[in-house]
Amino acid sequence: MTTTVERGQSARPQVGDVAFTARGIKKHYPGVKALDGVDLEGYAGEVLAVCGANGAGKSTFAKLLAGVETPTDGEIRVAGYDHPVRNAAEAEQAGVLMMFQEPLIIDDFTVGENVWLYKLREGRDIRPWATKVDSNSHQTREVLGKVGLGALRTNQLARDLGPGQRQMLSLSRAEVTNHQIMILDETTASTSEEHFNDILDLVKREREAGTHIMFVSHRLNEVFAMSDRIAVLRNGQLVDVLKTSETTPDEVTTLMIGQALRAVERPAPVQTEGKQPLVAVRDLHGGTAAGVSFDVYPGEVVGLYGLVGSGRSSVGRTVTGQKRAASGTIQIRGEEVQLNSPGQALDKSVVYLTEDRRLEGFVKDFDNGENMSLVVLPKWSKGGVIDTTKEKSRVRELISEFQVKGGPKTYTRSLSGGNQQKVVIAKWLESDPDFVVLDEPTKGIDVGARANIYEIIHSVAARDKGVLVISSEAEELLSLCHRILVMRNGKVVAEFDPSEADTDDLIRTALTHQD
Amino acid sequence: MTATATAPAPSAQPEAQRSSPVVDWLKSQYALYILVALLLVATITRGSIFWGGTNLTNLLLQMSIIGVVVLGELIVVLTGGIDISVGSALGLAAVIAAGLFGGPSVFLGLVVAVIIGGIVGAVNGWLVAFRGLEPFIVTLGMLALARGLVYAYGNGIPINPEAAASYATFGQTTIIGIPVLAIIWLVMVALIAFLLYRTVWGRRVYAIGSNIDAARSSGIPVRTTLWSVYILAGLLVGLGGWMFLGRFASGTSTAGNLLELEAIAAVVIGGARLSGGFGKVFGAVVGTIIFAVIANLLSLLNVSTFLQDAFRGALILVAVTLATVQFSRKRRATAGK
Amino acid sequence: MTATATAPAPSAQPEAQRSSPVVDWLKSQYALYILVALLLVATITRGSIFWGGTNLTNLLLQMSIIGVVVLGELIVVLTGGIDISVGSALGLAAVIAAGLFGGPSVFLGLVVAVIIGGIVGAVNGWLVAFRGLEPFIVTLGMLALARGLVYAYGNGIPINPEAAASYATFGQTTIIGIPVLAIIWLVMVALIAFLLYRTVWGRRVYAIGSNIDAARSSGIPVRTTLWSVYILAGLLVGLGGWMFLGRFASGTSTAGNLLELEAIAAVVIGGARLSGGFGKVFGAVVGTIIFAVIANLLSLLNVSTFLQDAFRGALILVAVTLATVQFSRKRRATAGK
Amino acid sequence: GQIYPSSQPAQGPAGGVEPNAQSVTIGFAQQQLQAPYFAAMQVQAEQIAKDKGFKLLFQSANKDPAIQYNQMQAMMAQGANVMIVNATSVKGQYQMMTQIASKIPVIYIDTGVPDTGMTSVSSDNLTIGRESGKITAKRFLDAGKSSIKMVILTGPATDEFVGPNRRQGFLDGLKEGGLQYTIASEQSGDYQQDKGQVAAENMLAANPDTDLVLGLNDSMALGAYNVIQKPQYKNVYVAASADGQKEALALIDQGGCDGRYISTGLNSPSLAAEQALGIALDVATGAKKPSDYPPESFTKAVGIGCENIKEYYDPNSVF
Ligand SMILES: Nc1ncnc2c1ncn2[C@@H]1O[C@H](COP(=O)(O)OP(=O)(O)OP(=O)(O)O)[C@@H](O)[C@H]1O
Ligand SMILES: Nc1ncnc2c1ncn2[C@@H]1O[C@H](COP(=O)(O)OP(=O)(O)OP(=O)(O)O)[C@@H](O)[C@H]1O
Ligand SMILES: [Mg+2]
Ligand SMILES: [Mg+2]
Repeated sequence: MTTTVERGQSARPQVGDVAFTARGIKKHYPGVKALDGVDLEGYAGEVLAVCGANGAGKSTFAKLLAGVETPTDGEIRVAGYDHPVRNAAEAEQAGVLMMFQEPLIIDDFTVGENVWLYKLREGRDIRPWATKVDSNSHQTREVLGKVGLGALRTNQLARDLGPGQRQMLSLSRAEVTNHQIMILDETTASTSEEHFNDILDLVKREREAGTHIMFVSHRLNEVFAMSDRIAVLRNGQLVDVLKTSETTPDEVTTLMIGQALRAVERPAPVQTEGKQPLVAVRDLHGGTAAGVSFDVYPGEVVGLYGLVGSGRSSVGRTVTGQKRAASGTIQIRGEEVQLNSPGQALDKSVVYLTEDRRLEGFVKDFDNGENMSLVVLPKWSKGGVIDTTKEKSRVRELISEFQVKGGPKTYTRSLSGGNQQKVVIAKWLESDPDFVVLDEPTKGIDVGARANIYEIIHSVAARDKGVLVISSEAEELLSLCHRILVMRNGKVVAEFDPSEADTDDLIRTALTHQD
Repeated sequence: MTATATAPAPSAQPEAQRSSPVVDWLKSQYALYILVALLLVATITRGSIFWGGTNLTNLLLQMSIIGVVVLGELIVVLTGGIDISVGSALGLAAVIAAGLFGGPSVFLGLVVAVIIGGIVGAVNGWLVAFRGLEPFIVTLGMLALARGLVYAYGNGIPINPEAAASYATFGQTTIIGIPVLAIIWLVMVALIAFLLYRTVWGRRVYAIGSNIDAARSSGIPVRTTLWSVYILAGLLVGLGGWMFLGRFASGTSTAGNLLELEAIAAVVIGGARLSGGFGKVFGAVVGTIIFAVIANLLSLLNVSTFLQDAFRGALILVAVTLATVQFSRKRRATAGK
Repeated sequence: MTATATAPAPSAQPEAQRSSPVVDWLKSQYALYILVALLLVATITRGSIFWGGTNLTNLLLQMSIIGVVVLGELIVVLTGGIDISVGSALGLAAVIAAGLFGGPSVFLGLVVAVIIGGIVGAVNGWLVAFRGLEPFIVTLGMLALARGLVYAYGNGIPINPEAAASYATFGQTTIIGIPVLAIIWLVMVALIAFLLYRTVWGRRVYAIGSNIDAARSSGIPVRTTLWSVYILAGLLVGLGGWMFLGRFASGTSTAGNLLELEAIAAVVIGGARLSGGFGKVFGAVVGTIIFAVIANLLSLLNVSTFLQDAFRGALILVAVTLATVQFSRKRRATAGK
Repeated sequence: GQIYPSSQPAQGPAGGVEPNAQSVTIGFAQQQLQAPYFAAMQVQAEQIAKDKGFKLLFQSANKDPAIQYNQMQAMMAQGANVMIVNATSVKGQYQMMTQIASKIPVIYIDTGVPDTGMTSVSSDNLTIGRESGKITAKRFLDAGKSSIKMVILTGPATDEFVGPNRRQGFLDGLKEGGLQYTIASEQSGDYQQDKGQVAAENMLAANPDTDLVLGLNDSMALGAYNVIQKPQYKNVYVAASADGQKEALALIDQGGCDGRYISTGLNSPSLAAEQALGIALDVATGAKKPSDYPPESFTKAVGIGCENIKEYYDPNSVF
């Protein structure tokens, strides 16, 4: 750890000591039992993975441990701290650091200031001249470098960061604060392999220093790469706690969702020879995309792989009218189009599923029904008047089709992260687009539902539509796509046939620093 | 498509809804409690007069003009905007409707007033939606501009339309005991409720107010929708200006003065959020009634002019504080924030 | 590393995201352009009078009281709140400072005024921070309550302190040609800038305004900080009340009337965001000067009273529109929103 | 240093005596424009300025002494020789006006600040009210009523001087005329027609047996007149204690001696403006010295009722 140990040298727990004890934890929201009697211990110097389907209660448990929410019943004790943790301030004193699924970043602060946010905590007196100095220091850059944000300027506004960068930025606080428990709630959901290595390093350092790390993720390979034990939640109850070395991904999956996962079949190849491409992009510039050309044929699922910042989202946004292209042409079925706004793109049946759920994904004051119907509403109305019966019945169907844990009247913002993502996917696919760009579509979605989403994507393509999937998971693209493009520095640098490539090929191509 | 049985059965899920609708609704209706409390006070102190036919008619008349303006303010606030020019715009609509061509007919006045209101709204809306300016500063400019035009139009002297007598007659006409002006208000309430709750446009207004980025990236025509909101608000204000003529039969230069504060207050006390995306027509109506009843009651109680403002202020503070006591206590208990 | 042909190297990317700090700063200073344009107009039309010593002194005096209030408004707006009670609170502070114990001394008046302002701010802040009420409605209640107390305290009749003559002398004292009142304002500007930019408290204020959830979960004491903001704003307003006495030597019942609109307008035109988290002291000062210059200029140009409001409004609209033309054009080109 | 070193009133026009009317600049600081009375004064003043050829700087203060102070300073910066001020606050502007008057001769119109300035041309609100009150008393007595119940529409809470005088004058007039009265309620109508109408509605609802609604100006009384058109108020009458606004005079004229708008008092904006501007011009051109004037002079005070309405009603006047 780099810094400033503030809370004295109070005896750090030894590896193997109990770090926290949760007894009979219940958390009930109106109409939902998010947690229903969980007993769990964590030990110092271990990585405890928490697995479970979407809405199983993982984030809820993490929030209770971090003191952000108060349990309906039961008690959490943190070692070295006398009282049960009751609120965020107490948890902070007890040394609990939480990384939220939706990272809490102050948009109007610079990157550097966000690193040192903890210095604004309660109890610290008003020290003149104390605030500005740190945020641009050598130390700040070092800290940022450790979480893979070395290329950022410290005085850049946090507002301009992408979701992946936001996650890593909030993670940088782990480097500057002193804590006994660190909670990573899907911190890896929108990060690429590159950042995962930074996280691995961080976790390793923390663990050696005796920190208890709680790791929540839907990526089982990461869980197995990192954890010592795996706690499995299902419907708010603790199903089992397993030693990682003594179990297999299949067993965990079975515990999580009640049955084993079927392997996802790679899609049958589509015939593209001699056909007219559905979408033809030529020399596209915009955002970080710098001269991108590619075709998508009807019936095709094309993957777009690359590191964070390689320009994938810029491509996705620009070809769907979310952002205006600086230059380049886009043809749809051979006809050149100008997509200057999402509305225009929608008129041409071209849509973009955002990777930034927090900002652009759903309307926070809308319930699931309203969010799902937002795009297609004009189709469900006559003369501008909404056909409510149609809306209601179709929303119900969508909810079951996409396995959303929540009803039509539930506020989308109160859903678990994965379920929010399902609502957003449903919203877009319901508009029956000809060409759809899915940016990190399975972000935060559990393995069970993931298979379901894959099938939905395939069924879209099967109707002679085009799909472009942007993902940071090489494995996902390999099993999902007909073709994979790899981007680097704003350009497409390679194309792979999934049946002839493996994860390493993709990662290597994405990382290589020369052509 | 055939769901692939790996996940828990979806049919069990709708239970996970927000809490019972009735409780939820009651919780959010603290404006209603304030109103009930006020009516209780009115009944106890001046019951017979307050509930008398004359006073009820007066009350209805007193709230119908501001009521229409409040509706306009509501839709603007729903988008996350604010319109502080409503009072001046109402004055402008009233004065020009009274003075243009000499104000020969009530119907022509309606057309003129609504057009003037619509123009003011269109300018506000264009600057906000297409130029991306802060609504507060735009409508502040309009507040001064419109009021200035009112003064300039009549050199500060009231403008009496030729049809003053017809306006006066019209303004006090009742239909089955209910003043027409109040009926116009109620029709507008129904219209706005319909637009907001039952049309695509209404849904878009809420979406824009709640999360403008999500709205934009979902393909909603944000700018034109925003513009239409300000225009509609302007039309309502223009209508209010015409109703002003119906009620007072004269386009005074102070028409609508300081109305903006009361309109915003009614919207906010009715539960709408100033940052947008949340608020109900019902709440705005209750808010309108609250402020009308407060003013009426202070008059009926013959509270000294010197004390009226103090009473009004204290009443507002006590009411909003009391109304939230129980909820915030509950909130703290569960959330411990 | 060997960068590849056309694409910018990754290390160069962050540059592409935000332009140079100077350009950035200039871009955000459209208030400054408005001011420069106004000064140009003033110079062309009434140069000799406008830049005359008398008028500059008048101008400084005219903006110093509202200037202090604007600072209070600014910190409240930075938290995402709004305070529309500043005008009434200023009036209350002035009237009570003038009347309590007969207003025997200027210094006692300062203490009383500041305490009154602080109390008003503390009540507002408590309701906002600890009761979670909407700042608009709270300060609306306070607006009416404080103004009502002003009326009630003197039955609407101005209160002349015993030390009226000393107040008058004090108010027109100058130090090296600069009125003391203006010096007090400038000292407050420096103080608030220091607090906002150089202390933990200031950072907390910005953090809360920008993202209250993030602030809370980072362990920032949200409630007490919010409370302190409203109290500080109240103290500034109280100081403004005392300065009012220094300038007018009488606690009139209209003291501070409608000041809130101008204060908010100055803050907003100075570039602060009403939803909080963004805004600069420099901008607020420029905003203050803009409105003072507009009022002064309209007087100097002897624009007909009937047209003054219209001119002021049109000026505001034209200014903010023009100032953003280039930026919004640029923004649209790159962002395509 | 001090901006206003002296507290003695100026003894001659600011910037020295001007040779003729064409080179004179007169500042006119009006207190507000919200009531037609004040607006009419401006129209009149501008007319006179045009006729006589002097330069008129006219500003209106929205009832706020602070704004008025700024405006007066701006007028002085522009080289006004003499200042005509309709003060916003009788008591509250003492120090302010002492400062201003130390640099420029100040003539008050309508509302003055005692012990400051050189002279004041005002309507005698007490007398005007009394004259109107006497006419109203006579009407009720003629109709066989010797005692009435009345409600009053007052100005805003900030109305320290004019309103209370008009009110007192009117009540004195009723008493002098031999009419007993009880006041059932008093509410502010802000001197505005629409606010006056609403306040009258409320007071009449609470006191349906009222005989008379008194407005302290015609605007408010006109609002009340709208209310008493309702059938349930057919025995309610309206009177104003001052102004003589055209619309009110028209009603008195129309109704004759059975009309329900009984009386008002003459408070002529044009008379006052004429007189004040005359003094200002004389002082500025050196024809007279500030010390030649008495501290106070009054414009003509009469009550207007159905009997003398023909003398005062001019359908073509501005006010
Ligand atoms: N503030 C809230 N109000 C109402 N219900 C809530 C709230 N927060 C969470 N829930 C509900 O609690 C349940 C558990 O949510 P939680 O976020 O803990 O799930 P999770 O296991 O983290 O899922 P995911 O993998 O999708 O992130 C969900 O059904 C969710 O809808
Ligand atoms: N056409 C465009 N014009 C302007 N800005 C754009 C355009 N397209 C994208 N952007 C913005 O440029 C920024 C690029 O950010 P970043 O480099 O993090 O993403 P990326 O490289 O495109 O995506 P990824 O990390 O998914 O590969 C984003 O904030 C995006 O909103
Ligand atoms: Mg979660
Ligand atoms: Mg991306």
